[in-house]
Amino acid sequence: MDAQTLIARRIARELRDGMLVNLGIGIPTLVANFVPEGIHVFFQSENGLIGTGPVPEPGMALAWLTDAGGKPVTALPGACAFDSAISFGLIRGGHLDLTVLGGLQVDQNGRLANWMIPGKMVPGMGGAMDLVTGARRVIVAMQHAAKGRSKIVRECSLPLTSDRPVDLVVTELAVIGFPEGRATLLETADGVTVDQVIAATEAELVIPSNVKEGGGASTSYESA
Amino acid sequence: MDAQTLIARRIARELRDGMLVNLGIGIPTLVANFVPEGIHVFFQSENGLIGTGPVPEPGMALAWLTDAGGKPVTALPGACAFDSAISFGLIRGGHLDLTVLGGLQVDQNGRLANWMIPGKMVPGMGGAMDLVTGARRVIVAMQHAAKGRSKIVRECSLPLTSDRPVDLVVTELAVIGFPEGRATLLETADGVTVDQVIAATEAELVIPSNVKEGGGASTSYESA
Amino acid sequence: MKTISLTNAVAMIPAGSSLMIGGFMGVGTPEPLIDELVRQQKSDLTVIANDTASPGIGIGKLISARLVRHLIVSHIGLNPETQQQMIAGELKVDLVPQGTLTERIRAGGSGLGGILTPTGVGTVVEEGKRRIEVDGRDYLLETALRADFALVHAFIADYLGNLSYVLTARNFNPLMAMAAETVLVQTENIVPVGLIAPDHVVTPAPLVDYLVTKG
Amino acid sequence: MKTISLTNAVAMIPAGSSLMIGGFMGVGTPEPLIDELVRQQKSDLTVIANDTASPGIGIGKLISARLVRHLIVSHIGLNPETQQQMIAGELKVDLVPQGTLTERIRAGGSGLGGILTPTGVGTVVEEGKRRIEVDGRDYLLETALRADFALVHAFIADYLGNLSYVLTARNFNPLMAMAAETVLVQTENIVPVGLIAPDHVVTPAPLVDYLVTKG
Repeated sequence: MDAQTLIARRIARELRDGMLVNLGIGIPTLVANFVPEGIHVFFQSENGLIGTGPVPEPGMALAWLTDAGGKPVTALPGACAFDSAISFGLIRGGHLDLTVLGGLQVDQNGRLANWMIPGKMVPGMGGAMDLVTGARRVIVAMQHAAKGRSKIVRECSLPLTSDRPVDLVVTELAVIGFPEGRATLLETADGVTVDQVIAATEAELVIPSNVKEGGGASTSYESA
Repeated sequence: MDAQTLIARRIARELRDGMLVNLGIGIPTLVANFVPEGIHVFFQSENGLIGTGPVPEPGMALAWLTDAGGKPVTALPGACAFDSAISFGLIRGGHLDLTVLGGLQVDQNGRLANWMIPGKMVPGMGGAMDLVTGARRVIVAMQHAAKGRSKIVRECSLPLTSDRPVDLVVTELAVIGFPEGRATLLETADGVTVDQVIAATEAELVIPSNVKEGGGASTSYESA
Repeated sequence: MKTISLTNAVAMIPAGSSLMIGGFMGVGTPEPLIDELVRQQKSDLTVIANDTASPGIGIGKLISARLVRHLIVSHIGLNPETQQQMIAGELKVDLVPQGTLTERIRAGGSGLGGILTPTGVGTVVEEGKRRIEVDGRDYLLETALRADFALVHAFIADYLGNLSYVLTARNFNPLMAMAAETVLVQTENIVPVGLIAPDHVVTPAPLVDYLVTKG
Repeated sequence: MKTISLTNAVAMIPAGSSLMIGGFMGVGTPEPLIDELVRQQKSDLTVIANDTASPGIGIGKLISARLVRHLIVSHIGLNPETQQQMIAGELKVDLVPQGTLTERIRAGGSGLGGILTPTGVGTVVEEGKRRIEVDGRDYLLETALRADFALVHAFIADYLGNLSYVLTARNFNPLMAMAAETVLVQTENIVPVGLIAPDHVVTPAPLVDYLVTKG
């Protein structure tokens, strides 16, 4: 399994029946492919839809039914459409149970930077700042390192997305949470040791005695 | 013609094609009966409708199609319904061309009091404060005096509805405007002299040389 | 979607709760929920609504039953009992301009701390509030409102809980459906999923906690 | 309702105007109006929109034609030309969180001076803004936005100008239809009055200044 799929599958285990979930572009989008059987999750697309379905069959795309990247999607029975003010009212107002976003850096207190690299790449924050500030639970889906450098850092060198800490970071190596505001290793992926995660991480990691090593954890870390 | 009809007919001459208009309860409601022929006016009811039509025929009332007093109305073709936030977005946002409201007092600078008599009658302001603050043009429809006392006063003794002055006051005796912020007699009703209006008015009235005495004025005083 | 009986829906509302109740002069008020609040004698309520209708109608029934301790409304003119209880000091009434009330509820539902409105500047409504200047114009800072429960009336709901409203019964209902911890919906019709066109859904299903069934 | 030809609609927009333009990655953008802006070479524009789509699509065409001087948007990530012009200092870009942008436009259309949002507190977005505390939580004061013209896409309009939208082409369009001095609407279908049910109208006719006809 490639790193992206590994991450998406692990995050999908955090889904619960009835949740309203917003998935960012990239790895987060893949999470929708692994919804556990028997549960119904509402996926919101911030451009104005709840009930986003899979990519349409050839010839069935509608120009006015798209994801937040402008790509054609379908709508499931029970879908609903709304304007951008309602969409962000849902996001900012605490109605979103979960958002899954990509990340450039996460600091050891859980603060995310994911919207620009000054002087180099300035895509803009789009909905990211509202999502991180407003969602009940924020999970960052990202590879553990980029160009050999850990993305889980002591301090973000890039501009922050929000001063609200995220709840969980899921990489191909580990699941990291922030109980008491400090980066804490909760779980390592299949075949990955705690020492390997520590070696690959710039941030100082709290290692609890009950860390689940080697994957296979069946429970989620949803806050009570 | 009774005083109320007189007032309503005079105000109806201020209507223009395409206007969005909100009529308060009481005399203002009567204005809808005298829309000049050949023009289309959109009447807004702040409980969430544009395109309010007349009272339904017997047996045709719908419990969910009412005016702001909760009384059944009809809807004209092209009507639209909306929630209360949109309704007041229209009102506060300057989209309402005209509102016609009842009044308890108007001071000589044009400020209206129409929502409470402390210790005696406290209906609440409902939409009145937003209407007076937000509509492009505000006309007060009221009888010139109550219990023998002028309602056009030097200073309001009752709590103000807004610090924004109204544009026009229409009574059964006169039409009064507030150019340069001072109560100015623009027109007297049929059979009413300037001196009669002055005698019936507590506020100091500016009497321009071109005041239209005795009614019959065919133009409106819409601001340019 | 979770359905719940009328009896159980109201049983979950503790005395002393804050309730947002949809409706405008009783139109669009979830009347069965009101009747059941009276039957179960849920007292000491804080009610946020546009008005108190008139005696015998909608929220007017809660007033007559003296179940309300604190009222946040824009208008009580057509309910003399509300005015009497207020003047007698038995009922605390906060009168809020209607457009300000809509925005405060909307802010509460949308995660905003408040809004700046020109309405009320220079009137008694300004008392105790911050006046803030933006681009040379004065506004009042009006803060967000939320409640423990929203009692919402919808014309149609689907099995998931998507809601649509009818004509002037819409009013405050969709705003309140976003601004309370628990949203209870009484609806005239429940239809299978897919029968409300996505463009005609006004309140998305995830906002709704319970559809109240008859009996 | 006043109809206007595409040519005349764009002719009334002076160079240097501020435009709100509906759409999300080009979806729900009134493309014919964009094309005509390019044809008439209306330059020096301020554009308020969610994004600049990508080159060759929607607002991307205005960027490629270098007609935009100032951009107020939430996202430019899929249009490298926008980023190049910005980095080269040829185009002023204000990046605004998307939910803040929606509220600023809504405030402009609703007569509010601004809103208080938690989004952006403690980030670079806070620079130059007032931080206001309400009930112990910090918010940024974000002020209202208005424009000279709104360029709106609707799926259906009736002869009066009532509008309804379709699925994800709705996005910013109804908000912008309230927030500009002059509202120009390009629609896929114009139908007789009465064919859009009152509950399905999203933008009431009095907000619309012109329906743009083809050619």
